[in-house]
This record gives sequence, C-alpha cells and structure tokens, in this order.
Amino acid sequence: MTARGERVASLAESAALVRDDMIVGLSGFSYQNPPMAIVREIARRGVKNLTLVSGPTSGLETDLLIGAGCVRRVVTAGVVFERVAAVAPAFRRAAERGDLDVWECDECIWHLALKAAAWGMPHVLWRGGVGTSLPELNSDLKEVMEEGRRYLKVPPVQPDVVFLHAAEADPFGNVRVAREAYLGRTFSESALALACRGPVVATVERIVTNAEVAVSPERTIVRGALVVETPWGAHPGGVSGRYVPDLAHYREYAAAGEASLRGDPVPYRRYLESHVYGTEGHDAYRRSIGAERLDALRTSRA
Amino acid sequence: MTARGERVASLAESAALVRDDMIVGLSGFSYQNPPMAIVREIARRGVKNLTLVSGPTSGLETDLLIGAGCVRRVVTAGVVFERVAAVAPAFRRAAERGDLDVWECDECIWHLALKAAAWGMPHVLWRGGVGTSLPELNSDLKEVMEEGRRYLKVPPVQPDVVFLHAAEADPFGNVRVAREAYLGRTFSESALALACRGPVVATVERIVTNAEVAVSPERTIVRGALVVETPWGAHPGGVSGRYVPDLAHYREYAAAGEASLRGDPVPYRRYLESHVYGTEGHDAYRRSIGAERLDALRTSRA
Amino acid sequence: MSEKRVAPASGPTTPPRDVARLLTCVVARELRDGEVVAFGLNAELLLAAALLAQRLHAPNLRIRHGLRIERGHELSPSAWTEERASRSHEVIEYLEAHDAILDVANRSSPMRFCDVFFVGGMQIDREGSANLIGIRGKDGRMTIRGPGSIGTTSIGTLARHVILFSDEHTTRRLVETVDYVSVPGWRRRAAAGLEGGPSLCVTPLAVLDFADGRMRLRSVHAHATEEDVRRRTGFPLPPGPVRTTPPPTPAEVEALSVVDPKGRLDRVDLCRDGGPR
Amino acid sequence: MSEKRVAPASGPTTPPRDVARLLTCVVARELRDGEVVAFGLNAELLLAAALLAQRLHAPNLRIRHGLRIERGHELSPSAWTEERASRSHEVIEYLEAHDAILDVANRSSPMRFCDVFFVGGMQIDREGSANLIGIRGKDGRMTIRGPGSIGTTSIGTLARHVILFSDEHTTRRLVETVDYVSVPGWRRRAAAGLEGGPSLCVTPLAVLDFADGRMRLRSVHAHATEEDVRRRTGFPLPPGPVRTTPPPTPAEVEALSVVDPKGRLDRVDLCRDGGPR
Repeated sequence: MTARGERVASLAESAALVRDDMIVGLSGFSYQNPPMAIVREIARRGVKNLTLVSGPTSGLETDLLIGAGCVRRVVTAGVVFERVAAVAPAFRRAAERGDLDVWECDECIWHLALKAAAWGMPHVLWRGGVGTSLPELNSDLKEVMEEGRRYLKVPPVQPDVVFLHAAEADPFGNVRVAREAYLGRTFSESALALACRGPVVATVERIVTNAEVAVSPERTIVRGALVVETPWGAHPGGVSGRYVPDLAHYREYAAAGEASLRGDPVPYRRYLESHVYGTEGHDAYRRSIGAERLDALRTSRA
Repeated sequence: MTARGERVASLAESAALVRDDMIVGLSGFSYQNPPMAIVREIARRGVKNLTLVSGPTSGLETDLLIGAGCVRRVVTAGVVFERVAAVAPAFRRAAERGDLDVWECDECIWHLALKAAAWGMPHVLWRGGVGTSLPELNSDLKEVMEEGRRYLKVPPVQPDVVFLHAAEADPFGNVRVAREAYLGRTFSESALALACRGPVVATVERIVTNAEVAVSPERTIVRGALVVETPWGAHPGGVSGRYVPDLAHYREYAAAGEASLRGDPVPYRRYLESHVYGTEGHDAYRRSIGAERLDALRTSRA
Repeated sequence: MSEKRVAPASGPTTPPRDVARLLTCVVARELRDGEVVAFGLNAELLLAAALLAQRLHAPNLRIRHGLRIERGHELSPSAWTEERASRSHEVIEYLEAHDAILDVANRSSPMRFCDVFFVGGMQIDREGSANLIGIRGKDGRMTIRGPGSIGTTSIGTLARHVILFSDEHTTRRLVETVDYVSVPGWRRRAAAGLEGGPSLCVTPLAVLDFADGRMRLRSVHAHATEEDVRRRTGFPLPPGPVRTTPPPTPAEVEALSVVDPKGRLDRVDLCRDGGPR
Repeated sequence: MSEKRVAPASGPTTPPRDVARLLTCVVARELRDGEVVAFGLNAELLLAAALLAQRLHAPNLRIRHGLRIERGHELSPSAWTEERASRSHEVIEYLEAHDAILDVANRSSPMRFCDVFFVGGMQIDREGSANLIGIRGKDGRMTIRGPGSIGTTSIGTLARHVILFSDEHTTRRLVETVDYVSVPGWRRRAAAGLEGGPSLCVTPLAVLDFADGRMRLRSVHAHATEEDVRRRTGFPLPPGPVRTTPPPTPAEVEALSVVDPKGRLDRVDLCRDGGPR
C-alpha cells in the first residue's frame, strides 16, 4: 500500500507564502494561541500592505506586525492586552496617525464575515449592530431595510492564507488542541481555515503521530494544514492547556509601544531589534528568552 | 441556598403544547432518535394542520403523523426508510393525493432555513440548488441575482415548539447523547432548539443527575428543555448508542402503508389502531411490543 | 480493442456479486489521490471503491462516509443498519452536528466537504441532471412522489466532480429529460452560471460519460450487450465504437479481498440484468 | 429615606474593597431567577455578583463567563490570567468554537446567549450608548483610538437587558453624546427599530437608571456625595430627592464571604473616588 503524503513544512517556507497586499488570517484570541513565531518570521521578511484578519479580539500577533510596518488594514473586533494595556500600542499609534485602516466590527460581525466567505454568500444580513457607528466607519458594511426592519449587510472576508498556532498536529495536517484547552473547544482557528481561499499553516508545540490524533478526533480543530513543529511558538502569548502568557513580556512590549505614542521611538525599535530582527530564527528567539523563564510558564497538569 | 428548579414534565402535558396549525420541530434523522412516544401522543390528541419541520432527512415520526391526518405541510429534505421503503408510504400517499404540501429542499437548505431563524435573518443567499426545481416548487424559495451570480434566497423557518428524543437528560433540562453516539456528535437536535420560538421538549431514555451531566459537558446537545423520562421512546426507531432500529416493525408499518397506496386502507388503520389509538399511553405501547423484543434491540456496549 | 464487439455474456455464469465488484473497480479507478470523496446512498459499494482506491493508487484519498471521515481497511456496515457492533474504523474527522455541513461548503478550504460526490435518483437524464423529487403524470402534476432531494442538491451543485450512480439501467431511470431537478446537469448548470457538470454515469450494464454536455457510451460491461444498453437507455446515445469495461485486474481482485473479507459486496442490491424493461 | 441627604463619607474609612463589594451587591440585586447573565470585561466583580444572586434569590440564574456557562460557589480567576490552575468550577456548557456565538442569537430559544449583558466603554452617554471605538478631536477625526467594540455590539444590541458598568465616574466617561457608538442607547435603538434600552448604569459613586430614555440618579453610594456625582457627570441629571445606595445586608455580607473566600474582590480595579477630574 502506497504511503500517505506528509504535510510538514519549515517556518521559512511557510512565511514565504505571504506576499505584499495579501489578506492574512491569524489565530489568537487576546493572549491565547497567537502564531508569534511565524509572525516574527513574516516581520523579518518585510512584507508590506497586508490586511490582517485576526481575533475576533486580537492581541500581540496583530500589534507586532503593525508595529513592524507590514500592515495596511486590520479586520478585528479589537486589539487589546487585557490588564496590561487597554489598547495595544502599535495599533493605537498607527490608527491615530492614519497609517492603518480599521474594519470596525465586533466579534459576531467578524465571524459573520468569515461565514459569508466559507458559505459562498455575497453578504449576510444581521440585526446586531444596527443603530451603531459601524456603517459610518465601514464603507462596505451598510444598513439596509428588508421587510420593514433594518439590518447590517455584512460582506464576506476571505483570507488568502491562514496561520495558526496550536498544541499538536500529526504529520498529515490534523491540528488539535490540548485536552485542557481553555474556553469552549477552540477560538476562531477553524472559522479562519474554513473561510480561507489558500493554504492553512499550523505551527504547533509538538508533532504527534496520526495514531495519537485518531483516538480523540473531537480534539482536532483543523485538517489539511501545513504543519511546522515550533515549540513555544506562541510566546509571549499562551497556548491553551500548555503554557500561560508571559505578562511580564507583554508589559515590556507595551511600555516600549507607549513610549512611541509619547514620541520616543527608541524603546520600540529596541524591542523589535532584540526580539525580531536581531534573532535569526525561532530557535535564537527561544534562547534569547531562556529556558528557565519559559519553563516557569508551563501550565501544571494537576 | 435556594433550590434550583426542575424542568421535568409528563408526556401528556408535553403533547398538550401542540395545537392546531402549529409549526412543530421533530428530531429524527432517518431511523435515529425519532421522538416516537410523543408523536403517538400527539396523534392520539387528533390535532390538525400541523407543519412539521423534521430531518433534515426524516422518517417514521413524520410519516406517522401524516398517516394519522395531523399534518398539512412538511419541511424536510426527504421521508425515507432506507432499505425498507424508498419513499415513506403515508408521505407518498398524502403528497400524491394533494393532501400535503411539501417544502421541497435538501439537507443544507433545511439547515439554512433554521439558521436564518436562529440568527434572526430575513433570508440567506445560497449557491447550492441554483438550476434545480426547488424555486419552481416553493413559492418562498426564489432564485435571485446578486453581484452577477444566481443564488437561492432561503427564508427562515421557525418552529413554535420542538420535540426531540435523546439518551439522557438531567432534571434541569440539559439533554445529552450517549457516549457511543453514531455520526458526528448530534444530528439536528440543537439546530431545531436554537431556531425555536417556544418550548423545547426532550423525551429521554433515562433521567440522570446533574452531577453526571456536568462531568462531560461536551455530550450535552440541548439546554433548557422540558424533560420527560420515556424509555424506548424512539421505538421502532433507534437511539444512537442505546438501541438499533426495529426494522421488522418498520417493514410491518411500510407494508400497511403500501397497502393503502394500492387502495386497501385496512392494514394501515389496523396499524394505527393497535400501536397508536388502541394503546392508552407509552407504557401500554411498550407492553404491546414486549420486553423481550425490545431487549433484543439493545446496542452492545462492547 | 475499440473495434471488438461486446460479448453477449449475460448468462447465469456472471453471478450478481461480480457485477458489484466490477462496479467497485470502475468507481475506484475514477478516484484520484489527495481528493475527498463523499457519498450517502449505495454506501457499501462506494465505500469499497474508495477503500480500494486508497490501497491501490490514492493513499491520500479521504473518505467522507455520512458526516464522518474514516480510515479503515475493511468495508464496514452502512450508515443505517441493524448491526449492533460499533464500526471498527478509525474516525479521523466528524462534523460536530449535522448543520456543520454548511461550514464545509468552501471548496478551496482544506476542510471542504468533498471533491467527488456520488448522486443517484429516480431519473437521470441525458445532460446528467438527477431527480429524487417525483414523476409527473400526463397532466403535468406530480403523480409519483419521490423521497425528496435528501443530501444531494447543495453538495451536488457545489462539488467539483459529480459521478452519477444507478443501480438499474432502464428507460424509466435514464430519461431524455428529468421531470424535476434535484441536481443540475451540464446545460442547467451552465444556465445557472455554474461550471462543468457530472463526469460519469455508472450503471450495472455500462459506463457512460459526457461530451458537449450529453451522455455517451464509454464502455459496456462484459455481461451486457451494447444493443441492450442502447435499448434500455431512454435517449439516443451517439454511435461509435464501444469498448468492453476492463474487468478487475489481478491487483484489484487481491485488494478487493482485503477490503471486503466478509463478502459484504455480495449483498449489495443491484439489477444485474439492468432491471425491469 | 428619600429625603435623607447622602452622607459625605468619602474619607479613608471606606476601603476600596468595600466599594467593590457594594457594587457586587448592587449588581446582584438586579439579576433575576431563571435569567442567563453574560459578561466579558470586569469579570471578577460581575461574576461575584452573579454567584451572589445565585445564592440569595436566583438559584436558576445561569452564568455565561466568556463562552462558558459554569456553576461554582467561588469567584474564580478571570478569563485571561497568569494563574496556572485550571478553574475549579463545573463547566455545564460551552460553545464548541467561538463562532457558535452566532447560533445563540435567538433570544426566545432556551439556549440563548443571555438575557442580561454588561457593557462598559471609553464613553457612556446620557441615553446609554457606549463607545469603545475612539474619541474625536476638534476636527471631527478620531484622535484617540479605542480598543474596538470587541464582543459588545451585537450582544448589546440583541440582549433583552443591558446594564452599563463603569469603573470610573468622570465627565470624560459619562458624556452628553458618545463620539462613536459601539452599543446603542434608548434613542438610537428606537430610531433603528429596536425596543427598550439599557436599564441601569453602575459606577463607583452611584447607580443611575433611565426615564424617558435619559439617565437619572437612582442612588448615591454612602462614600460619595450627590454634589460630587452631579459635578462628575458630563450632562445634567434631573433634580429630585436621591437616596443612598442600600449597603450590603447581613445576608449579602455572609454570602459574599462564601463567594469570595480568597478576597479576590479586594484586587478589583475601581476608582473609588470616581477617578481623575
């Protein structure tokens, strides 16, 4: 019997899928599961004018690419570091300077736009959000009357490529969450993958065998992905059931970003230099953080 | 601390929720999980002009209510007894005589109509089904052009009340499937409950404690239901992970129905007399089938 | 080979199960590596074909059986069955609930429902439209009610490749124009702005394909005759040389014995003689 | 009681945590038996309030904390936390994936997302609209970028009851008219064909409610003064007698000690003095 084909890739070849002007989907709900290793790799490649589809409420994966100058537009319900910064700093700065277009939405509308793409619909009509500023702020999200009621006409949003980070995958592209995953079964990883028109890349903490994955199919959230083994690939974000976010690192990042907001670009440049441009790849990044600090973030299995 | 309120009901009071002309959602995908005990109870009450929303591909629960004269309209992708009858007999007879309106759809469009109701949408646009006879057969399912492409404009379908049968529930209305449930996690039970404008009633094989339900929340498919303990409540249908369909009973039913199609109404009347009108309630029905025959249908847990 | 007349070998020497095995091979040969194949009806035969393809030339074929994608080595009981045993295959994917079928409509997603989809019907017509809805009487009204379109319409409209499968080959099944359309064929698809159309129609007597959106005879099974096939088809099939459907190869025969060790294919319902006139 | 002037008890005798506990009681009293309450932000305080209500008068209150409905006795860590321990509560419901939030929009379904929903914002205005989007400069452009509307807009539009919650009471927070609308208040809802509007606005200094779609003062907390509250509100509040917010009852105090044995409420961030002028 012929062998099944594996779908294992490297970080570099995965990041090379991204070209200027693309629509890029990124996993990451607040602090959880951002594909940071690939985000740093994309930032190092210096691509431009990306549209990011992230969230629904997003965090550092989005802010860092904005801060690195790769992004022209974001489709997200918010960019926040809860309890660290009410608004993520690079997002705030770029939006306030007019360097960034924001598709103003909330989490439900974000999902509806992906659903419309996944389902092949030209739009969906939604009652949530009538009477708000969203139609004023988005030229393609208008209020319409239908059978005497007002609705928002939500257009499809379709990523060209999607990157996500998860606990595990097998070599055949079956990506799964940790058994101890936090809320619900998943966030928006499958919503992004279902809407995508092109490849889906999963960086994972660990590649496991197909046999392991097959015993618990309910944990598999995405199938057919390209898989890159990338331990600590979400750092400083957390991975549900594996490690918690490194909030001290977020505070350091936020302080640097807030200095930029106050007119001092040096700390943020220094952050990018030491954590993105100055590290040659993910292994170098991990070494720069240090094994001891990383180990201290592990979720106890108790 | 005040006690939580229980939501346990009887078959009779649950069936009394159904009044003439209502839109009634029924679980049951082919042979699996039809709420037959409540269906027989509804038939005994002699309500009229129901619209049934069942399936997506439905079976005996739909056919029996049609045969008992309770139904004016069905919203279903098909009424079949696979390997027993290509078309369910009462459905076939009523449709051919013009006594029954059929909302002609397939399984995806059936779900979209429920989604539109659950999501509060005036319609959804869908590419599947353009170029077919569905727009010709349904006055409210038209083809429209949108941005140069053709779509079916699918209207919402909202049940007034939903009945489903499942393996277990706790007294607080949390309904769950057997661990060994057949395909996927559930069929359309949650889709019906999410769209419903009124009460959701679950007949279950067994009422279990809330503590039991809480350890495996992933098995809970519907919440907030009224719960009726009704062992063998799906018979002659099967319950995923509990018992298989009684195909001999289906063959008996189909033969009676097919006699009607050929012009002999006696066997079908006799069927209704002995299994519906002539049995005073579900306990009497179970006795009429016999414990030995029922026990032989149990799914082995091996 | 193309000049060879089909032998009229329709005697009792070809047992019914050999037809099921032949059709299994015919279908398997159409499935390509890396595809997702989905089917609802005729599950035993089509599942056997998919398992056969996986063993022989399509190791990355994914098989969607009902709402599940499974990986197994043996033909399992069909979806709705009296058999009590839980099926032995590895489930590698399932849709959480039936409505998740909507989420997998995007055919460019790696999680798409399928690439190849099998459709049957009460009627199949010359351009490959299928009808599960009903048959019209002379007055134009529906006089015979069909089962309903079940899971065929949307998937059949949206799938990349549709293969028609019929368990009989009769003029009532293969008609000039279907009375109602559950799944559109070539012309109706074009009129609706959809590309392509069904690629094949497999019956117990023959394999038909499409040229310019109309059915033609690709091969006739060894136990049937071209003449019978043409007589049993409700519309003219273009003339021309017709080959015999290649019989199972030794590799296929061997793989079939692995895929179906319990002889489930023996019990598949097929009208070996094409069915009632 | 209604004639009694609010005592200016804003000295250091009222420690901050007592404000958190008072607000917990204020919110708990608004929650009714059988409802589903949902919140995203300010999770510790609102979760404590819901647990308190469950113990005291609403045993069938269901608590949606993020995407989960849980049942516990103790205040747990909030959604995004450095705490490693998995939370101890019984999860009795969760949405399979975040997009399942769309499925629970039907508020007459027993599986609805919520009945009561808490909303905050950078600005809250007189009619109860909330803004998480940004602040306009004098030229009308957005000069201060807010976080974005996160999970508030659709749920806030569709929920039966919205309660506004603010961790400060300042003229920059409580404004005449919000610069952008994330969640619409009374007039905007009416204009959009939606019934009702927010029922309450809870701040560290006072409880405000609505009459004819405009905010008015319902009660002032004991550690604040009516004068200060009026001065710190960016729009006129109708005159009239104002009562003191009833302090925690003995039953509430006792239940709070069960709900929050580890003193998590002590660490809730609230501007006890209302915040910067």
